[in-house]
Amino acid sequence: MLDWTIYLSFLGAGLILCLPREQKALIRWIALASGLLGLGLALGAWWSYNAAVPELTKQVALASDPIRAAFRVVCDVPWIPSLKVSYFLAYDGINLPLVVLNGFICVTGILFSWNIEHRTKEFFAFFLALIGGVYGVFLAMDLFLLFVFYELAIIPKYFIIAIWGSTRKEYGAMKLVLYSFVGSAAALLGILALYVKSGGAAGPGFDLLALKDFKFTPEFQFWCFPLVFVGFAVLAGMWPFHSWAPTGHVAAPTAASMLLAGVVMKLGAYGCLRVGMMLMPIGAKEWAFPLGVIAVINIIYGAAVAWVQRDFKFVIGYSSVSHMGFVLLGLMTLTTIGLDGAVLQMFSHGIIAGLLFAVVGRMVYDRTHTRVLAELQAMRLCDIMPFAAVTFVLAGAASMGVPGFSGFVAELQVLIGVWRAFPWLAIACGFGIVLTFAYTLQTILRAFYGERRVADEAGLRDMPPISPPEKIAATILIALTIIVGIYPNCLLNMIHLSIQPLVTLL
Amino acid sequence: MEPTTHIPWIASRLWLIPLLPFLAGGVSALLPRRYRKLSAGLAIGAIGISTLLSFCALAESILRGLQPHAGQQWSAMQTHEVWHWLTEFTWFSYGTTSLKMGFVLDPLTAAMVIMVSFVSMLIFIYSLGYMDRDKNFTRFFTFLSLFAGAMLGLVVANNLLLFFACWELVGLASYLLIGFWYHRPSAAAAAKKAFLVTKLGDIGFFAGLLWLYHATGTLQFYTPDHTGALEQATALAGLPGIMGLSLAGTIALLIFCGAVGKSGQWPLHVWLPDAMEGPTPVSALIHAATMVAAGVFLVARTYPLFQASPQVLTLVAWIGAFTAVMAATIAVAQNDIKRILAYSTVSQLGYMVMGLGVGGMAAAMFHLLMHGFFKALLFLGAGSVIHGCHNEQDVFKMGGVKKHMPLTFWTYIVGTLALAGIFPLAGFWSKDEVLTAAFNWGSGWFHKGPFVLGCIGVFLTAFYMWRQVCLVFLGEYRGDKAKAGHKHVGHEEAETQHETVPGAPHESPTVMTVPLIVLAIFSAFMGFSGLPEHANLIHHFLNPEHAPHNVNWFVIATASALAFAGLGLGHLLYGLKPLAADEPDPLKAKLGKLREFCRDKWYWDEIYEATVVRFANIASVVVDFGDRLLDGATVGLGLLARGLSLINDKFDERAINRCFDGGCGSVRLMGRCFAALQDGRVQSYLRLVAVAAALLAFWFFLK
Amino acid sequence: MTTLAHFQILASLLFAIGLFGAVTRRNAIIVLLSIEIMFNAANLSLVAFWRYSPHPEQLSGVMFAIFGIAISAAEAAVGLALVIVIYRYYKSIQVDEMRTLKG
Amino acid sequence: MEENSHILSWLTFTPLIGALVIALLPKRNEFAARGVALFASIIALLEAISLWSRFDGAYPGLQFVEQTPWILAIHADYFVGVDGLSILMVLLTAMLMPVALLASASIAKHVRSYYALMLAVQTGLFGVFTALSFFHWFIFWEAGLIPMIFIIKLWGSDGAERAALKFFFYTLVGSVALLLAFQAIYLATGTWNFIELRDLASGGALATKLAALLKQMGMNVTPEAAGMALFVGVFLGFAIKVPIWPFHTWLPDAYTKAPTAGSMILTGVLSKMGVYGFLRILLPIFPHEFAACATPLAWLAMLTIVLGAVAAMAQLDLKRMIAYSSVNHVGYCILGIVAVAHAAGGTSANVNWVNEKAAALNGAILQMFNHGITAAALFMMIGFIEERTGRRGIEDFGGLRTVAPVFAGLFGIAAMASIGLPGLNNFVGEFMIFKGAWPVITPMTALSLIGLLATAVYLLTFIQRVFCGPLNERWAKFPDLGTRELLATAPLVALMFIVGIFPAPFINLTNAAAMRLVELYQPAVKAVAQLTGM
Amino acid sequence: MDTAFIILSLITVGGAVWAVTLRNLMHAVLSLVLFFFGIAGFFFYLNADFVGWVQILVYVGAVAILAIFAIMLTHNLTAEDEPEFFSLRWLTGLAVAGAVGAVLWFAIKNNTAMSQVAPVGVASNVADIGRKMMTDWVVPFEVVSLLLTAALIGSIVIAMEQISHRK
Repeated sequence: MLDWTIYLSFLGAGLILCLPREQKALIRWIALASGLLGLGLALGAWWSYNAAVPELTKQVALASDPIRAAFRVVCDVPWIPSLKVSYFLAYDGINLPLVVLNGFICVTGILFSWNIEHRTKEFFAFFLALIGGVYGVFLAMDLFLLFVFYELAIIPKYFIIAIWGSTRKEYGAMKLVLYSFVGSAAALLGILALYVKSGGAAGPGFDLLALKDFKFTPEFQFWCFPLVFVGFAVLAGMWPFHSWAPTGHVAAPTAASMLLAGVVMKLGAYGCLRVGMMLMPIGAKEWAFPLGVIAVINIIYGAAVAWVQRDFKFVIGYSSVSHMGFVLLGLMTLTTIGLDGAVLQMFSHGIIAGLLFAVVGRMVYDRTHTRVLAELQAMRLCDIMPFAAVTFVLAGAASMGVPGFSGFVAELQVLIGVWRAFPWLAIACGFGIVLTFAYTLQTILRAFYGERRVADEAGLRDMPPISPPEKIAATILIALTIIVGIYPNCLLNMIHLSIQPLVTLL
Repeated sequence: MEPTTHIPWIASRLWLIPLLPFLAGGVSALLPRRYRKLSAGLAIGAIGISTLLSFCALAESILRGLQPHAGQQWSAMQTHEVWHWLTEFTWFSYGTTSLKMGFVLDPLTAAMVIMVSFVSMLIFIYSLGYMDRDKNFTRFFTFLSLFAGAMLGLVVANNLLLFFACWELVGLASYLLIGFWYHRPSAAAAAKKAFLVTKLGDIGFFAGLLWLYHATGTLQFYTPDHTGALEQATALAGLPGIMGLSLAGTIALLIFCGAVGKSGQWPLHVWLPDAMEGPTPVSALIHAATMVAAGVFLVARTYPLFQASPQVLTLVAWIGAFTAVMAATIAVAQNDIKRILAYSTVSQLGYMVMGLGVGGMAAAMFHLLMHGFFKALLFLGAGSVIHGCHNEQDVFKMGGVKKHMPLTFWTYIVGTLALAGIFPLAGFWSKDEVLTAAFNWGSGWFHKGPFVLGCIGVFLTAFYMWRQVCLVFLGEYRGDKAKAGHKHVGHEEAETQHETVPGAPHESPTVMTVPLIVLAIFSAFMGFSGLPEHANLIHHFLNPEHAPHNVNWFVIATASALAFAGLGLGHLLYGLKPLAADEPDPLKAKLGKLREFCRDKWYWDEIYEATVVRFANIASVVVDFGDRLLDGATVGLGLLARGLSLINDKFDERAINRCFDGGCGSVRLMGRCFAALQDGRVQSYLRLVAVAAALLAFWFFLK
Repeated sequence: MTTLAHFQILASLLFAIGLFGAVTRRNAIIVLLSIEIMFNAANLSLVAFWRYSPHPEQLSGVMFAIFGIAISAAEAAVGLALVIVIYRYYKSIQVDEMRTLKG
Repeated sequence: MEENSHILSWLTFTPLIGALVIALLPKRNEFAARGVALFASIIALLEAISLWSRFDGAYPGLQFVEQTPWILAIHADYFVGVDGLSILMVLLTAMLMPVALLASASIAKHVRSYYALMLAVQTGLFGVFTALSFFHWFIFWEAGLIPMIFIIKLWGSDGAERAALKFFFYTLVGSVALLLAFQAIYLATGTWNFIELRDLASGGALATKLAALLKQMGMNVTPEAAGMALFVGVFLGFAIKVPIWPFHTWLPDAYTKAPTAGSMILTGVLSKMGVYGFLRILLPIFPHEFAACATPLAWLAMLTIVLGAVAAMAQLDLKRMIAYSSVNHVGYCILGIVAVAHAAGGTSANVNWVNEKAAALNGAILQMFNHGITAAALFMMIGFIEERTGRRGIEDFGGLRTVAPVFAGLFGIAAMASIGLPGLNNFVGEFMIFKGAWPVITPMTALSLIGLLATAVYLLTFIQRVFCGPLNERWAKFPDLGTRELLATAPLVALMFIVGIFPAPFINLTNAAAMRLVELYQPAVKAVAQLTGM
Repeated sequence: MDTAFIILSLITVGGAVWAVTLRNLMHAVLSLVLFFFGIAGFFFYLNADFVGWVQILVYVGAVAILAIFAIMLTHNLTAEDEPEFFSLRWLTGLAVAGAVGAVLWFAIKNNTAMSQVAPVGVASNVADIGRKMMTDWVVPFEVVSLLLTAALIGSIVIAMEQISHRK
């Protein structure tokens, strides 16, 4: 059933394209409906999988191929038999949370885009197409298929940013696309090398689960792993290939920023884990330390740069870079707890970044038409839009890794993993955390709690109030981060189940 | 409350004595200001009952002393036995042990408690008149009751901690009462000074207490099984302490610090004269009769510790002797009637401390008790004079008061003579005891020193007291009869007085004179309780282990002669030819700079101002500045991090983005190069295609 | 004896001449005609191949040639129509002046 | 004692429920917000009293324990309970909050947010004082912090943002150090549970596990050094929160700029979180490290006491003065705690040493409680002054006793309690601390006595300048305490007397647990004593 | 190599060369007609009679006429600014054509199959072509017919549109 998330998104996009462009309300509702249906499917899968976790744990423990045992196959039909490409969709505890995340970001993104009036039809069509592509990447268990969806997701991104974006939108969009393509080119090279080395069509083909059993030679893994890993990690915002992220996020319209930071960056990290680490564990081990150091640089560097930004959205953009550093670092610890944390951090950061961008882009920018912190400071927005202020404070707290929110559990696990793997880096991460608090708090205070120094009081008062769709969406996301923060079991159990056998490979 | 077996009911209910004034104080603290009579009634009633109970305690004690003991001859005077009636209770438990507290009734307690409660009661009554018009009358009795409770608690305590607690509370009461006229900045400052200076001594006391507690495991002075802190003094004498002293000596020294502070001994005497800013009954009660003597009582109470350390006793003796003379010299040159008495108090306390130091514990206590009566009498007399002279305190603005206030005059004369040590008044006997003890202390100039100083003090005492009597009571009234009020009393002060009508001095009301008379009687006759040799009841009562001194005629003669000499000199200078108004002090001409030195109190205040106070101020400023530096350093760290962040940002902008843009730029440049081929002419394309195809084919064929 | 090579070399020569014309001349009509020369050269080559092929009964070369002629006819028709239009537009049929394709 | 009751959970979340209710109230209804907040805090107080009445002081272990698995992947439990170390803190928190809310009447803007945040802070505090698993505990540790920042920032006086940020970052650096250290501990032991960690540590298993981990990781670090590093990390976290000199410079600003109730809670309870951390975490989990570091720590405690008090003497801002006084007073707690761990007397067979240390520990706990009451009362009364006059400078007043005698009297009592006057609460705690610390760390304790004197100096100066002297005519209309203010002050003052005169019930609550901790320390203390030859 | 081949070769090459070099457009087209005939001759020579007729019909009958019409419609009988001989343009053109010719010559020369003699009896009759056209080649046939129709209509539309525009 879960494959319908993909089809529904594309169907929705197609349906919207068929509608007359004047029917904006209908278009929105159709988009929302398809998003909700997708989310419903994802949640259903989550529910049944989560319920089955104890049972699966037993099976995994007994299975000869524990990684495969944790999987549930959605569909598996041959596609290009001559190349041994199949249409193979499956999910386990690693990608299921990400599918759920995508569902939530889709629904809330649509809600936050409710006010889009410029070429509404195209916007939602592109948006749904992008969502469909992302669903596809997360679900695909065939390398070829995965790559197809991966590329498929890039195109709508470009148009969404270039058409509906703001500051330097063409530049941002082009930068994003170029980085994505360069990254995916590197990854593609690696993937093809994997395919060829494993014997091409005669070997396991593109089937990820079969490929993982193929023992690639250490020499091969040594050069191929960084190719694949860095190729995917470019999309995860790995330093020094991160610079597309802030620019792209800033240029993108709200929903696209949410999607970019919330889900698209996770695509990269997911690829790193699923393709890079699962297929080339020896390479991962060889490269763990240098890449771990880069991840720490990500954390500290992103946080430090975020601290001195003058543009509200840039702060959030760089914060994403910093937080993705935790994901990469968690991956590079090669420990169960670190990987658990990394996957949870993917989910958590997806939610939080979505929320932050929603506040910045939708609630604040659409009303004040400025993102310069100094100007916002002079408005003292907490009096004008308390809901936005509270939302941002909560989102900020979650982003800082305040205990009780999802970020804390994830970062805690990552850091424990880091202690295990590279104790000295853990201390460096400490600085990163302090910097994270620094910029987040500073931003909260500046953006919402400054001193009123604006002459045009009336102009401030005339801002439209926060609309119901925004409130609903923000509430959903806040609730999610708190629920996951307080009861992370709901995701951690399944993540743990799937990560455990994976770590035994490493 | 677990009374030990077979003790009189009063001994097991000793806690009632301090509790009643405490309760009175507590209740009147909650009363609104208008309940003046109720408050005063409560206070006086409570202290009255306490006094009665104190009498019972004294009586029981004396009876206990008279009782025959197994195997001993019937002789009250000869019981060489120390006895205590103890009660104890647990304050709280900790660890596997508990902190016990208790009360003790022994001769020391009995003697002290009766003096304190009786004098307190008299002064309470006196205050009814003196404070009649004060708007904070209710508060005054609250504080007085608090003081009485604390002081009595201190006396009956069988526990150093309880003693310390009450000690601090009397300090608080003293603070509150000195600063009673809080709107006067001088009063507020004096109160603070009193509290802080005594607190300084208390720090030492507290340290001694802590050390004693650790060393003995208890703070009870005496316990039924003889393991009390004092009962272990001998053992402590064998342990090492600091500065070459034994542990007992160290603890004694620390405890003595407390006594120095509270009893106004040099070098912590500076607060006591300033404390005269308080109402006169307060000066009489707290800063003359009782609280300041608590230091002496403390040493007497913990005397076993001092006895275990001769070095400390020597120090005590010398400090006492020095203080006695120093304060007397200052008193000679003072003009304020209360300040003269205050320095006299310091001086007399010096005698007591000296007495303790030279081993005459009973003598010191005897002097303490006697001093309590006659100094209270003098202060109340002075208060009466001040009252009568419309708040005038400068003796040079008085004179001839004898005519207007005869009763005050005669009682004052009794007090003066008692203080000067004129036979047969109380002061004669007690001072004689102290001097005899000092005389007998040891041989050599070092050990005779305190005695010699004491003798000088006797002369000076007699002189300054007679100077005061002459200036105040003899001659003609030098004050401005037309002017009411007092120059250094604010206008609000006026309402504390009876009348503000201008006129001559007048006699005080009965409620004030009756206490004077009672105290005068005690001052005159109480001395007979301490006749030298075998008739020395007090000595036997307080210190049965040591035999009293024999009569030392040399000491009696010297002291009496010096006392008379002092009186004579005083009369010569001030009595024969009463001073006229605005006439300067005759001493000014005779002593010159020396008088100024004495008048300015040996410049102690200035010395402390320049050293201790300045040091404290500088220290606080330095620490505050250091804090700011520290703060700055941490803020600097933050700024450093921020600076690094800015560098990172620039790196992102200049390096990473530029790399990307540069990369894109080079791609674009390349594109431009190729675009140049694309000149839009179909034929060019064709040419290109042809050449390319040719080349390709050529290459293909060559292969 | 005339061998296949003769025909092919002739066809190549004609092709080269056509190519020369196509890249050298400026007049659009001549360029078009040069292209027709190249077409014809190719047709000649095809028919020659057929003639010398081991299986002439399949008629492949002939068929190719016929189709080629048909297509080139269509091309010529369209091309010349375009030339006319271009002339109207630019008042010239100098191919050098048509540079809208410039990158 | 009772098991299987959820009273602690209810207690913890009662204020949070209140906060949620306030958040749902209509915007304009400020009165309802005040009412709900006060109601919720009083309910919490009643729950705390019920807890207290059922608490068995003689039982040294944990009571009212609730433990359920929470996050399986990291073995984190929901684990709460109280024992003698925490019961007083729970009571203090429950008691101070209604008082602080009563003292918040002058809050005029964002009323709902203010009360909601205050209640959120209270939940955080309850959580900290009842949690027994690091993960769980840390949530509340931070949860109390964030609302506090906003309370300072939004309702504080000029410059509050800077103060709030400074407070936040100081604390944060500590928290991060703490967090990192605990992650390493978890890695070595696989548990977050304080009680298990304590048992591991006292059995020496913690060191073994640490050594095993280091070996497994191939790190060339001795387990002792690693243990010490972890100790330093955890210490830093608490030292900043307490704060111990020289980590205290955030405090004067934060306390000064915070709104009255904020200062009350900050000084009354929040600073106790750090001390409580010493008791609950640092002492039990690092016995050897603590014992080995006890001497320098004792010096630090001494410096905290003395420098805090001396710095207070230099302050011209009343609130800042009391803030420094807070540094000084909390220093006593640390002195008492250090005495427990110090090796002196460790080799002596004298059982008296155990009792001395028990006295110090009991004293430290009692001092936490006492200082919470006293300092809160002082801050509250300065807040009353500020509300009436808008000023805080020591030179701005004079003679207020003339117009506000009741106020002056109550302030005097609080000040005297702070000075350590016998019969009032602080004396008992300080006496026990000094009593216990004196034999163990004599030089530091002796020097700390200077703090007692300096405290008297600045507080009496305060009284002298503000309440005594001729009345500053500007404040001739200065009103005396109103009913609401009396209602807020009276319980605190009453407690000062109650604890000061009858400390036994309070010490009985703590003694068993304190004694157990002290005994737990004996092996470590002995080992260090033998090593250093004390 | 027989005489017919040589003559035909000369006609075709000559026609082609004139066609691409003559400056007068009309002359160039007439040379081209000559060239077309030459090619047709080759077809006949190669026994592909049908193709030869088609060549004549289409090229001479249609293309050449069309070209002449085009020339006349553009009022452009002489190309004024045609490049001079031995200008850079000529030289590059020669080089390009020479290169392609050389490559082709090279390919032919190195191919052994090129030296074979023409088999006997190879001929194409219209019936065979027609049969083939309707069987094996029916799809291309249809496509081409479609293409032709489209080209026809297209060229008319292109020309018409511009005419209508001018009105």
